[in-house]
Amino acid sequence: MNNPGYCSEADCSTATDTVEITGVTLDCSGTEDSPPMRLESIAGHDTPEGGMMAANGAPKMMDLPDEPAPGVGTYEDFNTIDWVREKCKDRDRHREITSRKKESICAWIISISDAFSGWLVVLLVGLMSGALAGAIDISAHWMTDLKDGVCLDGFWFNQEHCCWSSNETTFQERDRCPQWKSWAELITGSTSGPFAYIVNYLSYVSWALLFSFLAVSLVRAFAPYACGSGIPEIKTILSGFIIRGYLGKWTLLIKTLTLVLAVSSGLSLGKEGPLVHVACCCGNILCHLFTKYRTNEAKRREVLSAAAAVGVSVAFGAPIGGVLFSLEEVSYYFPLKTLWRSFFAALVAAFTLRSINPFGNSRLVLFYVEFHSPWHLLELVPFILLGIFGGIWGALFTRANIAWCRCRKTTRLGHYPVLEVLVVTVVTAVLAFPNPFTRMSSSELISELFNDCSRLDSSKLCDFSNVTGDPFSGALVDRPASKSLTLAMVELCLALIFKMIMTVVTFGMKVPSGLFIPSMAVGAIAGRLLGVAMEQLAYYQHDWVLFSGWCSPGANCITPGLYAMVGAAACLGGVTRMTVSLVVIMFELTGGLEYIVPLMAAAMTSKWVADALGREGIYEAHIRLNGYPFLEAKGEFSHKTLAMDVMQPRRGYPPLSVLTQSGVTVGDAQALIANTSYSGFPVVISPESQRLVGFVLRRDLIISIENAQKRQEGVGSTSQIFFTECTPPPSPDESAPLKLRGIMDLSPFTVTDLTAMDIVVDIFRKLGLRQCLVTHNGRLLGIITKKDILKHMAQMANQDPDTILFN
Amino acid sequence: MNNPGYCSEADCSTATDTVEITGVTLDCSGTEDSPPMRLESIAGHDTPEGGMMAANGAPKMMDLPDEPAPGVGTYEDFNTIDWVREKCKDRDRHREITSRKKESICAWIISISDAFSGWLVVLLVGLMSGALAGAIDISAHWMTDLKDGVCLDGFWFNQEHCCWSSNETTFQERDRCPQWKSWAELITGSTSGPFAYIVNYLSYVSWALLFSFLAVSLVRAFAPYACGSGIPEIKTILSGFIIRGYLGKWTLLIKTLTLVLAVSSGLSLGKEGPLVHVACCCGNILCHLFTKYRTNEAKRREVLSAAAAVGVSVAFGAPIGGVLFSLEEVSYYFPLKTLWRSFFAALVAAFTLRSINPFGNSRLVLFYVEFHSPWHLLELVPFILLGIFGGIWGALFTRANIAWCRCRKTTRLGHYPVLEVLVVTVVTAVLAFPNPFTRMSSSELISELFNDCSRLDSSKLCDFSNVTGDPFSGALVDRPASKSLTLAMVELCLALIFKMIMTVVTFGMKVPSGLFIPSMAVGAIAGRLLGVAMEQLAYYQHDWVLFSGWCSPGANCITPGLYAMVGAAACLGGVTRMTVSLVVIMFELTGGLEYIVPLMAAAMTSKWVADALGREGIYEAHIRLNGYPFLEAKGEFSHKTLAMDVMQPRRGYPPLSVLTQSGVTVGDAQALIANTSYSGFPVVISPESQRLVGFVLRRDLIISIENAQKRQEGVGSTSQIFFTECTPPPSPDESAPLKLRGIMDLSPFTVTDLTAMDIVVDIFRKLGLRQCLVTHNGRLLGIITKKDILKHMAQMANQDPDTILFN
Amino acid sequence: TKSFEDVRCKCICPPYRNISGHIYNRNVSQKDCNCLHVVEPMPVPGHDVEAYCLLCECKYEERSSNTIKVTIIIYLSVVGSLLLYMLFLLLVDPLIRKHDPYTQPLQNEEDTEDVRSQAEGAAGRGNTVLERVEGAQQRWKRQVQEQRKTVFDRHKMLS
Amino acid sequence: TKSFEDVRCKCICPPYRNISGHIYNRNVSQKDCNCLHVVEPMPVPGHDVEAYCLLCECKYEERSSNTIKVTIIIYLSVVGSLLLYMLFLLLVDPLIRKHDPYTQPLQNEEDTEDVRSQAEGAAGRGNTVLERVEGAQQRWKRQVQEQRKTVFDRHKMLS
Repeated sequence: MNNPGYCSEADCSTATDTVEITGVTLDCSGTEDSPPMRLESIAGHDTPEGGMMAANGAPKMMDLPDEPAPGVGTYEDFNTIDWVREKCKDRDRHREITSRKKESICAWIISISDAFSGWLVVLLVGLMSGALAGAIDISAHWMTDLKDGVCLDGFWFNQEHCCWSSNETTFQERDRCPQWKSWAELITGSTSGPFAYIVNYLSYVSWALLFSFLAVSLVRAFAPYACGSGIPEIKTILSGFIIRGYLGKWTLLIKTLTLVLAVSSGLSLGKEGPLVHVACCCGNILCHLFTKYRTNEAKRREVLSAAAAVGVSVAFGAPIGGVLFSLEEVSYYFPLKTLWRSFFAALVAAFTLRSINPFGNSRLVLFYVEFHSPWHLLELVPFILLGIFGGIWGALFTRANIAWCRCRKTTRLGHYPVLEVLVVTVVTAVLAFPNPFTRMSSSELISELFNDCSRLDSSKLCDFSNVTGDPFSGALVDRPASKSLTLAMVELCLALIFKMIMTVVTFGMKVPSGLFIPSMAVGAIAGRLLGVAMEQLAYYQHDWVLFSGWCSPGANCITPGLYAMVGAAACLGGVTRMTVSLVVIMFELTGGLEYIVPLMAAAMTSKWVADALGREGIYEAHIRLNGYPFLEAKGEFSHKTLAMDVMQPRRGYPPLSVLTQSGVTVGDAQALIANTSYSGFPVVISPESQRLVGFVLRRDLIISIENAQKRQEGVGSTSQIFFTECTPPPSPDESAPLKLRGIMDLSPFTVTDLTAMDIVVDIFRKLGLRQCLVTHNGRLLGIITKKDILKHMAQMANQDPDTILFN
Repeated sequence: MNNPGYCSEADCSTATDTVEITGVTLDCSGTEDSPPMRLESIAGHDTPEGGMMAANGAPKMMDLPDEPAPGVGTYEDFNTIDWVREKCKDRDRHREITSRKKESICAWIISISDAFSGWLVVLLVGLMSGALAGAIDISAHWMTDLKDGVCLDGFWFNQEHCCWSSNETTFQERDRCPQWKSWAELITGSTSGPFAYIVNYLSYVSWALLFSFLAVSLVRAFAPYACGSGIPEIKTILSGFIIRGYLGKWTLLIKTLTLVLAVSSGLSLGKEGPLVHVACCCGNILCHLFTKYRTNEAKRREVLSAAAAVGVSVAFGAPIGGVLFSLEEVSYYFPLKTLWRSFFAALVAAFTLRSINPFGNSRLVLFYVEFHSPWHLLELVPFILLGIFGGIWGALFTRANIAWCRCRKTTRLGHYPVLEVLVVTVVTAVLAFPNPFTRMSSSELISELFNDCSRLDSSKLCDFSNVTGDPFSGALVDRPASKSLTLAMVELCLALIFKMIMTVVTFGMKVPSGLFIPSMAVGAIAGRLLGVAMEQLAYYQHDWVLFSGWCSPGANCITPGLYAMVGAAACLGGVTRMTVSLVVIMFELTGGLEYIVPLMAAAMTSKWVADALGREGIYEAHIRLNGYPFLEAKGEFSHKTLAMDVMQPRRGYPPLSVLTQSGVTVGDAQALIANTSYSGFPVVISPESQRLVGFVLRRDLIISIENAQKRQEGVGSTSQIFFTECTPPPSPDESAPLKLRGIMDLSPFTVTDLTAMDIVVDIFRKLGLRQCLVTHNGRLLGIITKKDILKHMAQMANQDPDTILFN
Repeated sequence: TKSFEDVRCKCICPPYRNISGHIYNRNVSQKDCNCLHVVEPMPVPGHDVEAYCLLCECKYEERSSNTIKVTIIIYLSVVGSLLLYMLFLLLVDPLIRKHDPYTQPLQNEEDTEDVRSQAEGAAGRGNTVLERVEGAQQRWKRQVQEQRKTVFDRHKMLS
Repeated sequence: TKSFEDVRCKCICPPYRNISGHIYNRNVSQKDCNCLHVVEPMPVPGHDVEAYCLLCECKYEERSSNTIKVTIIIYLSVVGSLLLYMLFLLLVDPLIRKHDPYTQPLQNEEDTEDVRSQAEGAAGRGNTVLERVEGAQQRWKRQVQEQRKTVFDRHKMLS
């Protein structure tokens, strides 16, 4: 026994263990040159997804009892996939196609189409998501304006398009024209006066109420999964979790429809997060067209990663930012191939959206800005202040929102989801109407706040008292504030408070609701306020040492729109803890590298401040609140525990439930299945030696036994189950043996009991494992599952480990 | 023995193996509650790098014989690091600092500075690289112009700065002024005539010769590692290889100096690739200032990844593109934290460079372009043609260059590196001078080619015969070519052929030489040629159906500059196989999202065509040529082999050399070390059972034994080595036992013999392993090292496995 | 072939001397989209035209009114039909199915979804097309019910 | 405090009617960098000024001539001193060290670098500062020699 070389005879007889009875010498058919090809046999048969077991090919099964039963290798709902197994399956499939390639032209075409199906599917995702985003933009714009009035030229036009070719617009009221009638005008016939105001007020509130009621009813009736932002769930799904139906057809349909309704109702929510969900639904649905992606959960997640990038790409018109968002924020497994495809898909989507041109100005977003005023190094101080504000707001918002959601989850509030939506809508609408900055949609507000005041603007924010300066320079110089600007500032302050409070209670309601736009609005308001304050300070105190260097009178040295932009970035960064992707998104919104340093400074400060105040971003907090099995790839696990502290069974508990490679009857196995709830069982040579042979998943075992009992004659509960390569010749008095080597994972991952947990966590993260066996000097000792690790991490962070609900 | 629970008594006596003689019952001091903390003891002592063994703390060593000897945990030159071990070391260090944090204010400050040292080091890298890049730009510009003449106002001014405030420049010759004297003017007194031409010609050639001679001599004398582009080596280093001195102070100094000389000599090479090397040298040198990075190879590679991003950021003025380049092309291990830091460093560097303002126009690169002419969908056809050209050129270039380099490596050509450089320089200079497009530097050429012809241009490329059109529109409309433009086209064709040939022989010479600029120049020339051809076609055939849709006469519908840009992207993509980072770099060079689709189309086509013609990009090809141990993270390993086909020893060979956990004497161990050259030895319980306990690295074993023989009394060659937790009480007649559990890796990675190789390759890639043990049913069977995998992959690809030289 | 209404050239002219700001709007091609062609009548005398035009900003914009029309109409009809279906499910369906004995127990079943969908798959593979549609609808309804229980009642997800 | 010479406003005026293209260059502040201030003498009569100025493109540019000067001088001096040192090593050093018995064998040593650097470390830790510098220089020279052998002679790397 000094020779450790591999020997397949030894496998069956002597190599078992030295203490084992070596009585039964078996007839082995395997030779040395043909090692058992486990992978082939598992994945050679493309098992269709979920529960199709009763269906196909029964006669074929009789000929090949070694072929695993259909359904083996699939997953249950609310379970985590095994990335390694899925990737192996895909490689085998790929190998098979390549090897067949040269056989016939048909096979060659199949191999070519298989190779390009990845690009094709992301192309389709880009086209579909771009088209849907365009439709959502158009509809939401129209519906938002429907709260104000209607177009007589054609009811399908929103206010801007109604007055598209009108020559009767004025410099002050650019979107007013006779074709557009407000509700007061239609009902009372007059456009001003208190009565008309009241009619407009009432119609505003009632439309808002109608839209939100429709939204929540549709969600409740057809697709409850369509509510919320969807990003926490998509993060979890991309990390390997399975939620059936979450990315389905109905979810897509209902989310698209109700997103428009929710946005139009004037609630404090955005369409950006849900667009990511919509794009992922498109990705998932289109995956069903291609065998490569339909049958493989890991490959499908590659497409979903690309789809997430597409979502952000169409939401902000920022393809590169979208890819980085997917990389930084959402994705779990992001190989380079996915990077290329994501980028391609994001570009296609942006291109599609641009060709639809929903806003009529060749821009992909309403708040695209284009200004190139320089900034001074000293201005970094207010930018960093904005970063601090954003960080504090982000941390506070996360806490408040989580507290509110926890309250919704646990108290009676959660029993009235529809009523909650209606009440919030009424409060929002009633409070929003009197203030012009809250009456307009959040995107328009952001657009107005981002805009720098030029001579061409008629916004209240640009109403300075006496305009002086060179008429030939486009931009206005610094100037004193007028009464009307002061009033606008007060209104902005009120709008800030309103937005802050309403966003907390809105996010998490049972309608589609994104977080990006409200956060950005809060930040943009704060930034604009600070910007105007700085401007006035520079105007009145331009002889200060600070300003004298860069702000001579009559020069334009402070750009309030830039402050609004930086503030928006800071708040968004504080809430979501994005940094690079955020800066890139803002960079693509402005198209100039000039502002990348202010944006970076604000985003970094905001992230640091927010991290200091509360560890998690809003998405991680929601993931934890819901107890999803998400193994965060960002943080480091830094505790000094060992694998044996985490593994099951703990010391003193009954030993691990194992199967032996031979000698177990079907009855034993069924009893084991019935008595335990473990999701898999290790297979050992003998209970005494505890030498590991492989690992069998519970689901596979159940399906295989059931299948064998149905299809194979003579398999009863006394049949022996063999996991060995070679079975003994069946003696006539016994029932037929059941060979299950095909469903056994012959290469289970093992670590030693003294492995530090940080290494184990690393392995789980990087390889995407579901479970890992623990050995000590070659003897099986226990098992660590992903859930065990999550529970352990929760325990180490002094949290309740029982919040981890799913496997 | 049915209970697999952990028991530390059992560890020493009964748990060894059932066949083993259980005679010696040992005295165990460990209790159940204190599992052996291997990690602590290995990394508690921060071992300084490389060969400091003779130095510190000898008396302390006597008290703590369990403490590993200094030098344990370091690596030899030309070896691969173990990422898992390094990361563990760092986590332990981090834990120690955090745990001490509350003890004193000093410790608290240390912990804070430790936390921020990551940001500090990348900040410094950004500042230093930015400053160096600025200096290189300024010097190279000056030296390039020195070949033409000298400034009388101050010899340190280049031509442009010499005429900075001159009012005597003309519209045609913008950089000519009386202060600038060409060599002919200085020597002969006249600026024109054949004699002046000859003098200029001779001085051009001799300066070029001088510069290249200086460059190659300096490289040869002081830092041979400074030659070449450096990107293949940096890729390898980032994947875990160690090349001492490659990123050292002398390399930095010499590379910076000779890079300027090489670029100025007019050779067909660029400074972009070497700038990455320069930035990495900065990173490595600055790492020495911080304990966290000095002592840990894995952490240092995080900084190097960021430095690579910095290099591209300053080379192209593209911070985002730099980060993506590092992510896509160079880096191996790129966690999110590194993403943020890379981005920060890239921004800082770009900002520094901009504040130095080397070109005097607030741009970071010479060939920054700013045009916003639209493009038509039909133009995608020529863009894709450019992509195909780029792909073919990329593949051909790679093959030709590799063949040339192999020739240099193996034949007598390699014996005359200095002569080779001189000959190539003479040929380049002699051929380049007569053609104005090759006489100017490549960057200037690219800048001119990228520029769209506007009314303000006086370039030969914009010399159209009769200019018509609206004088108020800035751009020129389509127009017929003049004689002079036709001549320029011929010259461009010659320049194309010249560049293509010279680049092949230049890249790989013993001077710093980058590849980006020559590739881009080739592509830009080809693109501009196609663009002008298209323009003329549109002018003469504007009634074709194709053009009628978008090209009415008198309209400006084709932008030759855009074609040049797309061509440059295509060729660069074909050579390096970048896609996303390339598009982002070009996007940042132009600052407009309009051209992202043409660029993407060309880059993708180019990559596909090049991949179809030759599997590898230039960097991978050079890595393979040199036999570096680089495990490509991009490609998929798709062969159906198993771990047991790859492991050492193969079937039929003598068994694996192992140590047992007790019973080995120092003499045995020394004999084993002397007789084998393996880099590590597994430790088993007994040779019979082959149950794995741990793994000891050869280097650690040698150092520990030497150290013990020096420091510890009574250790002779008959001393027993114990890897167990508890040693028997030393009997007085024996020599003192040697406890070496501290240097043993208690959690070696294992896979089973039936694991598919694709999984093993995945594990090696993702976890960065150096070796992995192979077991069968819990028995140790063999070992797989990174070199084995690389050899196996080479074999599978029908290449010579013996080209893999390093461990 | 853009419709005549779908392009416009919009010039925004800010206040200049004593002329107040004004917006001009015309259907002209992209080539002619500049101040000189669009601003009519010119509010300033000849020598001031250039100065005035320098201040104005002209933008050429395109839209597709058909896309807008089609999108809105499709959107409204889909929402409308879903609302009708919802009302049907809410009001009419219970009346029809009140005496149907086989839907009720299934809803209380707490088995895993899989087994059910298998059983359903067998049931859904009925004889006529109608029965199949019926089966698919039943299956879908049960899935929605399951989702509703998870999300709205148990608050297990998405809260 | 920018030097007077370090800013310029450069206006490029293309050919217009029968006036050929011209480049104007002036030291003015950024605020005044426009055609009206820089183009002097104006080549067109008064009513044409605006049209001409529209065609001109003015760019304000800054530089730091001190940075350029310092950079170039530092660069040249570093290269110069390295060249001198190289000549020293090439010509003078062999003459001095010809009789030194202890450098020669070390160069032929084929041991691993580590062991050598240890020995060297011990040797380098000599008594006087001079000896240490000497040791460090020897070590460095050996490293360079090793690198030269790897790269230039054996072509093991970087080829």
